[in-house]
Amino acid sequence: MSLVLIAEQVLNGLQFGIMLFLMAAGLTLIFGVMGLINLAHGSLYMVGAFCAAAVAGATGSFLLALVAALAGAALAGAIVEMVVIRRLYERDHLDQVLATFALILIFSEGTRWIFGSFPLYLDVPSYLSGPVTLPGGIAYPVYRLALIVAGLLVALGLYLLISRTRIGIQIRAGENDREMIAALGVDIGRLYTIVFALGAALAGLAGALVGAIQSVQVGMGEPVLILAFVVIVIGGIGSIRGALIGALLVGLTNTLGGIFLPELMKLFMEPSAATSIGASLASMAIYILMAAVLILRPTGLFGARA
Amino acid sequence: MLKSLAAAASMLAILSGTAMAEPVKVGMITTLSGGGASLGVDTRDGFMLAVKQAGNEDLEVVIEDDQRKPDIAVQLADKMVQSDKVDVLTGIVWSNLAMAVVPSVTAQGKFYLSTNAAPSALAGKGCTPNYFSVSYQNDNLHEAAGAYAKDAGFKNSFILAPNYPAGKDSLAGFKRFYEGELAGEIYTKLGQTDYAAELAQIRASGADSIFFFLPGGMGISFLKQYADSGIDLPVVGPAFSFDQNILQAVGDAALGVKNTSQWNKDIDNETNKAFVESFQAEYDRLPSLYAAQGFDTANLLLSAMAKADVSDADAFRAALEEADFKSVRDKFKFGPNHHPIQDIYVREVVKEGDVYTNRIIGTALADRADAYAEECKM
Amino acid sequence: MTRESILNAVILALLVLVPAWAVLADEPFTITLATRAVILALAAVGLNIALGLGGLVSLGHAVFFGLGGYAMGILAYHVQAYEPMFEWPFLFEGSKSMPAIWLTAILVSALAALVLGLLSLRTSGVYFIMITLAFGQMFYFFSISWSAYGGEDGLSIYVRNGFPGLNTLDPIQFYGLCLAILVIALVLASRLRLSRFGLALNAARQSPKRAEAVGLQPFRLRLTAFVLSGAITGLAGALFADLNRFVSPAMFSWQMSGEIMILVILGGVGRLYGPVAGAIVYVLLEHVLGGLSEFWHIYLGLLLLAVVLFVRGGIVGALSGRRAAHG
Amino acid sequence: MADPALETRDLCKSFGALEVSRGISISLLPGEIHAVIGPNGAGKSTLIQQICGVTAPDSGSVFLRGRDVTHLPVESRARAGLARTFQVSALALDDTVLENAVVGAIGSSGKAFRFFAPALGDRELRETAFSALERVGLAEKANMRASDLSHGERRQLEVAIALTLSPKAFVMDEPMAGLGAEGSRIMTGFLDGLRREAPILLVEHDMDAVFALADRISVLVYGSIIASGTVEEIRNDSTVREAYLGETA
Repeated sequence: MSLVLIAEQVLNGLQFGIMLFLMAAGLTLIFGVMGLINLAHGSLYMVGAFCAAAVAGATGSFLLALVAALAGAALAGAIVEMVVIRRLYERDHLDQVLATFALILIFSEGTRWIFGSFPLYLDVPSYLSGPVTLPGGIAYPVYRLALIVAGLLVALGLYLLISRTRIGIQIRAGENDREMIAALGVDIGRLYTIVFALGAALAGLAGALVGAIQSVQVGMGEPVLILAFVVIVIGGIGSIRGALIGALLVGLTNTLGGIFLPELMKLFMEPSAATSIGASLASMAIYILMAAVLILRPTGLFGARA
Repeated sequence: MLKSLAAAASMLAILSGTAMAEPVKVGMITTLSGGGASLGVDTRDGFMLAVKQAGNEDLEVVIEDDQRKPDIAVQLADKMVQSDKVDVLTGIVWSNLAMAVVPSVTAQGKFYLSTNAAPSALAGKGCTPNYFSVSYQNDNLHEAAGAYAKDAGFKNSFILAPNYPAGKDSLAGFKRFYEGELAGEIYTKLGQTDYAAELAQIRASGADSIFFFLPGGMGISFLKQYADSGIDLPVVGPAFSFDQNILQAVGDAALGVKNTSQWNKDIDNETNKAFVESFQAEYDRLPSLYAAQGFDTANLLLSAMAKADVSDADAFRAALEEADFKSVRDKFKFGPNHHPIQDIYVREVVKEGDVYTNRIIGTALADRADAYAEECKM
Repeated sequence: MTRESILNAVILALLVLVPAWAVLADEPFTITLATRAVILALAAVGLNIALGLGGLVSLGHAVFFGLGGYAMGILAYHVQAYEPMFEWPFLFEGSKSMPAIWLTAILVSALAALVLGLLSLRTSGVYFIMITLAFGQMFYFFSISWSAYGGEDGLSIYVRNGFPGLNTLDPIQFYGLCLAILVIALVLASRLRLSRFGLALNAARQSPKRAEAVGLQPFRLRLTAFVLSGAITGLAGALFADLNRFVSPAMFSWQMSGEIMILVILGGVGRLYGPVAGAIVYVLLEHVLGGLSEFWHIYLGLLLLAVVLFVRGGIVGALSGRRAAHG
Repeated sequence: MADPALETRDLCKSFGALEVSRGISISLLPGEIHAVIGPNGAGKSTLIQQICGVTAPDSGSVFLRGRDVTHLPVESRARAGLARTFQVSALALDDTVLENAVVGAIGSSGKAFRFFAPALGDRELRETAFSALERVGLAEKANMRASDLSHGERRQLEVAIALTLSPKAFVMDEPMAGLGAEGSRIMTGFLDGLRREAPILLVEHDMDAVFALADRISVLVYGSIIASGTVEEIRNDSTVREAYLGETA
């Protein structure tokens, strides 16, 4: 296996990880500030992708589609927060799980009701399509490079938002002490709606970005949601930095495991059994990673509280 | 006119007590909600189109949604057998659901006509007299892809499929007729949506062609990412990833790809032309492979009803075996294991106006039965 | 007699009378539905021990349900296919006997619960929810790719397994068997909640600090509850597989975990008969709503939302009028 | 001098750069009430946590009746007779008063893993629980829900649960908090009698209660005991006045 191939796979792992980060950042933010576990986060990812596909279909503009994804998911998030979620903050996790599970059912079938059962079309814009040759002779799709860059920019923006702005101060205050932000005279209801909408927008953006190279269809959000959970568990709940590190770890483990485990197995057994067993092991790799992190650090790599 | 004739015929039948008066109740279990709903919806619409056109009032259809869950499918089958007292079941899209339902309903003396799923277990050792596959045997389209790869002179194919039984059958089917080397053989995760890693391997492998079987959303993702990767190799696959109901979501990425199918909308016969036209008129979209299979299944059933009473199982089975109906396919007959013997075509994805669709460019396998027929003892 | 115990009696009476009516009216499918409800109720009774009594929000109980299912599937498959399961250290051909299958299902799922519990109970709260969910996915993917036992296709067992002295192919006899197991599980669960262990677990749920300060070990209590809970859900899985004569990775899916949890919450968390009421209502909804619209999940979602937001304590809570859900 | 019921030797603990315990040595003799006072942030909570085993000290030891329990977990210390009451009431509010007390009895019995026989039907557990409830005057309310008790009664129930452990020493975290003048007076009288059961290490802000009850007082400031002695000695200690009482007086 050549170095070029390995380098390319590392890039792929990074790109996958960055997209997971967009999902996980929203989830972890929402948990950190409001203490809410949101299973419907995957639905917001789907909403973003569908908004983008619908707008791209109508206007032909990918940028407009991204804007629509951000706006649509944020709007859906804000509405859901105001109608349902805010009744759940004081409830235990169990009620939150059930209510957001119910939201998944409503979102999924509602989307199918509006858009039909067939997958929608969303494509990479022409200026980002095709491969580019990187130093070292790696031919790599421009769009995936753009995803990595976009994801890193969002991570940077999120960092600036939280460390430099007024909303950010309120968010940090909310993570540390919920009573305190009330004492500071912050409108908590509004802050919560904003944070939830922000998390939703991040998920929606991820949905749209990924939707362009995958399939925009009902149910696309849940597998990503579960991976995002794994990311958060590894990174530590409430920690944006943890979400970033966790996402990259999961992305790399998932991608490289899928390549190297079957190769590794070939050293021990005949090829077709090796590919099959290696693939089975690879599908479990991230969960084994999660278990290992848990044994060493039960609150995740950057988790402050249990 | 046709309908009133049928009504008159059935009146007559009731009065005279002839064989035609025997009503047949069909239970259709298919996927109408959740992720895979588009396939079930097409199956149902194709089937019901034929039922509507026939206007046979002796045929009653009960339709239920299996949500793509095996336990729900089993429960529905129990309900249809025990409560609705159906004579014939049909409609299941997925092999795993078929494996859950078919053995038990046929053991209870009911007929099962498969509109799609046809796992090898039901074609070989596990074949049963009351089970008929109207679509194909699961391996057929993969075999045809292998045959096409051989004919096209591919020497070093890279092949991939999800890591589940149908995926393994698929690669095995491809290799049955393909004669070149393999540049690589990969099993991906079921439900995987990102193929960057696999594409990198393909690029590095020095392959001269690609065969893939990735049904549903997986195929859409793969093709879009393939198109964007800059790899430029001939791609071939079974019809599932190029079917009418998902081609629009793949878009340009699919153009020019070769795929294998036992049906296409441009098969040149009267039945097929009428089917495509009436399907479009009725539902305002092009029919898919699943719609065509549903349509044929209903017509097969109607043809048997015209010949025998369903209560006389042996006679009804014989009538089904004759397959005396006008198929949308050019040739259709059953082999000894109740699976079709038919031509399997190579299609190419093209754009007609704004719509992506397929056209036939050749025949990959003529009069193909299946690899398991010899194992079937019945 | 409190309203809750009257309600419990009504639920039990329904479980006896409706199938009895179905036999007389020759409606075998009603019996099938009732059997499904009873088995799902058993799975939920299992979860309720972890969830209601222990406060462990496990979104991974499908692991045990699935393991129970596969215990049945694998044991029966080897007999059906005439392929001995192993020949060393002694020849073992598998089993088509329900008691042996049940025992295996209970042991295997208890063992899995022990291992998963040791890992995931190191955490609590949201971590625990996410981790159980993730481990569930791990089993799901493994079962899909493990082709020796059918992978995603699952395993079909053509003839229902046997129970000494009964004809399990007769729907009503199989139903009776399942109902008997459910009743036994309910009796055990009701004794459990009043036992030393139950009170201690209950205290550990409401106030772990306090439990430690009086010399209890919350971790061990929770782990034991998780194992008991997993074992019962595993047994339910084996019965479920026998009802369908089929087992597949779908039993491991996270939606399955969600469904079992819905049964508990719909019925009333921590209520003895909550899971039973929840299962009955859920199976009815599935049957009735499913027949009305192909978009019935929307209505199910709205209904669940309404239950969470407005009917605290679930069905049993709402009908019995008693507020607190525990004890 | 009698052996101390409870003793810490040179406990040190820091969180990062913050030293919260700087070599704390403190003892609790049979029959006495030893109060620990100090301003907020002095390290009182951390001291209690180290004594009870919630937090491990960086160095130093904890002895219960002469036995080194430094490396024992919370529950083992509890079973060895170290009874703790909480600052924020940690009762099972959904349960009855009796059930709360019985849980204490189950814990001290060390036999929690019995799954079938009803705990409330166990004569031994009931007797332990009732006798504890009687001693705090809650026996009549045994079947009430804990959530229906008044604030003061909940505190009494806390103590009752601690009593089921047949304690060798009590550690009480601000038992007067939130009680009001009348409640504090009753609680003071109650604790005064309780010292006959077992000595009490009392962490308390209410100075009236401390001066009324304590046999000895230790003053904790910035993680160090700056003074220790009888009520009179502490009242007259200039360092204490300067560091602590001066601020509150």
